[in-house]
Amino acid sequence: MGMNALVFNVLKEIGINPDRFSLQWASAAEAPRFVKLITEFTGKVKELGPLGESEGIGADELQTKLEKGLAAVSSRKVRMVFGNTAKTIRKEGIFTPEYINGIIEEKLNKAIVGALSAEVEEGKPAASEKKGPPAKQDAETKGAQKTATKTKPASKKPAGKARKKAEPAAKKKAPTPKKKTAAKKSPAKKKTTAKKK
Amino acid sequence: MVEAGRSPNIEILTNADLLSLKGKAGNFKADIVQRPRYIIADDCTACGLCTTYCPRHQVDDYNEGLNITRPIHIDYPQAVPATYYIDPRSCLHLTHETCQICVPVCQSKAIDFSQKPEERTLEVGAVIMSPGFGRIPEDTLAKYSFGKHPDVVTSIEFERLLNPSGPFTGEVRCLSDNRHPHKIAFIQCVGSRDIGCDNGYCSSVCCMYAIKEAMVAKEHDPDAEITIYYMDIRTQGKEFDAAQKRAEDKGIKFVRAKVADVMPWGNHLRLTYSTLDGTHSFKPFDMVVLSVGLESPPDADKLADMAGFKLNKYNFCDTDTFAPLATSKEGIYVAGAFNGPMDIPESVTQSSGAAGIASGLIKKQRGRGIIHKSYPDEKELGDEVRIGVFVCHCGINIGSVVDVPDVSNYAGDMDGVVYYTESLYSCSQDAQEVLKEKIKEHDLNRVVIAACSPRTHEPLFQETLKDAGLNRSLFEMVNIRDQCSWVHANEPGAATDKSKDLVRMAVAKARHIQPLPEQTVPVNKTGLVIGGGIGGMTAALNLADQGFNCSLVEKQDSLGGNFKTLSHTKKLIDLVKKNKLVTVYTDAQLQQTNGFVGNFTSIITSGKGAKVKEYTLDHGVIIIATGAREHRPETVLGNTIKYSKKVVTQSELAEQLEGKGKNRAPDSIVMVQCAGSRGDDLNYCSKTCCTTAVQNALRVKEINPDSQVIMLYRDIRTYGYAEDLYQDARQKGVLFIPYELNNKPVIAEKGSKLSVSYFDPILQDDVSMSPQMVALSVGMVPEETDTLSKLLKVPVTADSFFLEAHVKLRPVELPVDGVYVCGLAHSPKPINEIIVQAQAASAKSAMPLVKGYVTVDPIVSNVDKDICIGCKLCTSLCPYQAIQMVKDENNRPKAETIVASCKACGICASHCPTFAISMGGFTNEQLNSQIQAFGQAVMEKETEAA
Amino acid sequence: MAKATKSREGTVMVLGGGIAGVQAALDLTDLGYYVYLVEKSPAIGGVMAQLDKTFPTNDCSL
Amino acid sequence: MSKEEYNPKILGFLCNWCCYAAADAAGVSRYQYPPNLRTIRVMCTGRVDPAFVLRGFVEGADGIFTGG
Repeated sequence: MGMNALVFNVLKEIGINPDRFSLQWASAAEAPRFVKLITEFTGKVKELGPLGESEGIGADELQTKLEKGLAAVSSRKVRMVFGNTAKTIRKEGIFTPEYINGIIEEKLNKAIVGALSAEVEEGKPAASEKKGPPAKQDAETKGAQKTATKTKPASKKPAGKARKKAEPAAKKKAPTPKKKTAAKKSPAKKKTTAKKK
Repeated sequence: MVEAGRSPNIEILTNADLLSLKGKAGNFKADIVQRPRYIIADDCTACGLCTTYCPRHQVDDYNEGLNITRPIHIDYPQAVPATYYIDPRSCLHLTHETCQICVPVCQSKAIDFSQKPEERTLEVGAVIMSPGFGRIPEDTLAKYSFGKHPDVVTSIEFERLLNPSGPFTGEVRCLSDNRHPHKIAFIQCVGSRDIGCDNGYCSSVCCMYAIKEAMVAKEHDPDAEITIYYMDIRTQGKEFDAAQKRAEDKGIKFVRAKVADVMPWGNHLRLTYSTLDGTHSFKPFDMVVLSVGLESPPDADKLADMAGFKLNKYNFCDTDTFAPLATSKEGIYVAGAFNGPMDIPESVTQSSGAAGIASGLIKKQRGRGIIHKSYPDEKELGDEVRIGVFVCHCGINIGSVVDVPDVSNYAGDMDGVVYYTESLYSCSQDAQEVLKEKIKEHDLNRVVIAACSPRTHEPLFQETLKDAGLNRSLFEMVNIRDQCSWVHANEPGAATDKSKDLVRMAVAKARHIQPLPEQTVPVNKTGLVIGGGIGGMTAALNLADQGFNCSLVEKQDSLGGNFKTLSHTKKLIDLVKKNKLVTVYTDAQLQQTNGFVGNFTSIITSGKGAKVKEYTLDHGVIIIATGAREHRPETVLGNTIKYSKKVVTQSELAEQLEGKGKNRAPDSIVMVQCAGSRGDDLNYCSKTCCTTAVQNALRVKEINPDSQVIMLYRDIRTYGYAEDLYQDARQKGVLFIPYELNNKPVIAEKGSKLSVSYFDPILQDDVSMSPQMVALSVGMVPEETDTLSKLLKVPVTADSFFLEAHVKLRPVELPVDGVYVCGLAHSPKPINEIIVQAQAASAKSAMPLVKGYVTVDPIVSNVDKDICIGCKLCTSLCPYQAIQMVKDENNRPKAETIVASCKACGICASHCPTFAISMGGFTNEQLNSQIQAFGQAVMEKETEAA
Repeated sequence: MAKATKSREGTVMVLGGGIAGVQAALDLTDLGYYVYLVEKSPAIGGVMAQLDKTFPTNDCSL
Repeated sequence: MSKEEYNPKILGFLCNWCCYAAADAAGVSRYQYPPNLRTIRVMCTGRVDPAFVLRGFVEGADGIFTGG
């Protein structure tokens, strides 16, 4: 709920033209509408020109700004406020764009600006690329491995116990492939895959 | 076909003829003889070596004689069963005891000339007759000089020309001198609507397939000039008119004229025809396609007297309007074109219906003959990621735009890809065998298939993975057909680049795929039918016949729906009342439904005024049969309409004619077709108004023979056997006058007198008259589907009829599992088609009930307890209440998924502040790696462009 | 001479292996019955297998 | 790079039930549209995390289309 309002806000703060992000609806029976949406959006983006160019931001500055934006929306503080705002929107039951944009702007703007400026103190732009603090990152990847393998039948048994049993197998399997494949992957790009682990 | 090929419970007996069929319902004895294939089916590897060495030439019947093949061959590589056979009529050894070159040539020693015909007796509980249809005899085609000039072809021959596995590998060429035909003519109603060859019926499908073939031909050669000569364009099915409109927009010309003859004119052909305004025209064409109709199958008589059921006057199977799938012999049912000429969606619906009735008949024996399929146990995944990439040509659908070999090689040198290849049709049975082999051979533990849409073919490939011992989630499908080659047809370069990017993104995701266990959930073996008309009652009764009880919810105070007055409806009503398994709720309205296939709970209110009571029903499936009601447009063809005694709709006229009043049949009446339909107000054809109008016209003539009945029409769509009514009406003096949209009839009311004026194309003059009555053939609109579609979260089309999952493969199922539709709620149709759809819907809905459990797609959410901080955001945001808080070992609240009700939408995952929730098959890591792979595309693009 | 007739309860014979026969056979197995699909030509698929594409969706006919 | 050479890269998140199905239907009816879109299929737009959108821009998308 309001995800697009959050993204608009972040893009505006960074100085990227929010028109570059579009959230649309087309049902399975509305093929012509879908084609119209895609054609119009492609045309608009073509008019805007390459990312950063129309916004007059140099390549490097653009990259760090974008990464700061990514870190902002991944930081627990911003996401917590975003989750609560979504909860209030759902409770209020008013889903008009004006209302959603308004409440997101009001509640989240401070948090976003804070998160964006906060990057400067930490001073580790490369590290900050990682989604949230590194500890969380590793847990999250391992978590993704473990959780994926351990989905279990709907029995009410608390998850903790089952996980113990499944964990050893998962741990043995999960991390090794990660390291091997990632190491082999050597994309030329500046964005190292370090942030993956 | 592939599924039938590999199902352990279908024994395919090819080259088999029925010798005799005896016994009664529940216990038949069928003697069949299996003519020898002269090849041992299991040993044949379909390598094709024998065909290359065989010296004898033979006409290729599969390609309608347009091609030469050898006696030992296979019809087409994707045939099921995928084994070769020897045609005894032309094989040198079988006819002259010589040759046998193929025997030593065959590496797997599969050729065995000692095979003899085998007779077998099958003891079966029920029989379904689906022998299909026969071909129009060639002498009726002679008047279009078929056989005198090679470029006069039948539609099935033209179909072979279009097919990539056809004689010219998909290129349309004239058979006279191999040139590309520029001007092509289609002649409709060849061998149908033709008393000459006693095929008085209309074959219902030729208009649609002519339009399709014209469109495909236009795709092959965009500047081809194609003209279709027709008497009436009969595109009355759902979305068929839209297809016809698309053809017109693409430049295909439609000329209303009956072609007199086709004369060879050197290499060309000259068509002579006259249009309604009497002008004679001669037009040269490079190729003429005869849209041949459908005849009854050649062995219809033999089958009929062997099995003891009756045929109708056109030698098709004789059935009753209210029991359209039952032959005159109990226990023997009919499905498909043997019942009458029909299209594929109708045949598929009929076969599901016939299966349902047969299952009802012998439900005591259900499950006894079944072999349960067992899969090899899932092999333990090695540590190393070994991905196999299979890029599909899909005939020419992908291969003609995307450079498939290039994409395949490109995939080859990606990290983790240990095997890559292309295939002509990756969904065919032989390609599935190749897939299984390669998985074993290269020890693949992830498979990426670049072909068509996962929405239609993902289950097929996942089944093959399970057969090869791989968990079915270790699979990723790339759509390079519907969303690439088909939509970027004239930008092959860009389409190939796009395919490469999409494959790279899929491989990136594949590297992170994990096996996911499949969960099963028990099913509540009852049904809920919404709508108590003919459709609803038939569906409820059929479900009961198959042994399941169901509740029937009817909005009005009594059952019957639109056709209350019919005797059949009255019969159905007391059958429903007497049936113990069906509980009826009248004045009932569905308030709320939640749950999923196998486990729905619905709340309905029933009863009137003070006695309104609320019931909560638990059930496994839902059948929607809410029907439709008559559409009464305010304006018809631009004339404002005031309904009165003199200006009525066809149903009001029918009621009046059924009455007893002496002068109930008017002395003069004008009927206006497509009143408020086909773009006038509704933009679809309601399929039944023409037949009802002609029946009414005949009824008027019957009561008042010298009355003047004039019908103003755009296309008379009395398809199938209803054509006889149209024929009869014309003989009885009913005048049928076509009108065009650019010269519409004017209907006005001056004082008490009606006045109708129209342009008569034959007189080439305006005619105005003042009839005693005007009957408007109005369409029908669905009974408020919007509320129900919101309640059950099922989609509706632009015309607000329910949108079925797939018009051919799943015509009565809705995209939401466990919800089915039948009758007028799906689209306008006559009574017999409503009953067939109701029977099909109850058959399909019985399947989950028979199986007893439902497998839950393993793409549900799962929570990592370590990272979850118990903020409860997800539980408040989940639209399906499918996630709850539980205490972990040290009593801290943690989120946990309720697997059964989770719909895998992912809202919890995207709103979780700490990324603790991930979706099976769409984990954060998989999606991030896809986005990263997308990023690489940008880099390469810029360097090229810079 | 003839293979032993497998007398088996809960079976249905479908005569004709075109689109209607194949669909009926598939539905019958889902409803719990064993099916003998009797086809007079060497392969199932009937006329539909000869078609290039089928209306109204124009996707492939295999 | 002048304007015409510039070929924007658009990342698309399409919901399997609505927009992805509409894209399939567009293919069946052979509508043509520009080939710049690269699609990621998700079960619902609800799955699209703001982080995915920002990461898309970080990875160099010129435009991101999310279709529910």
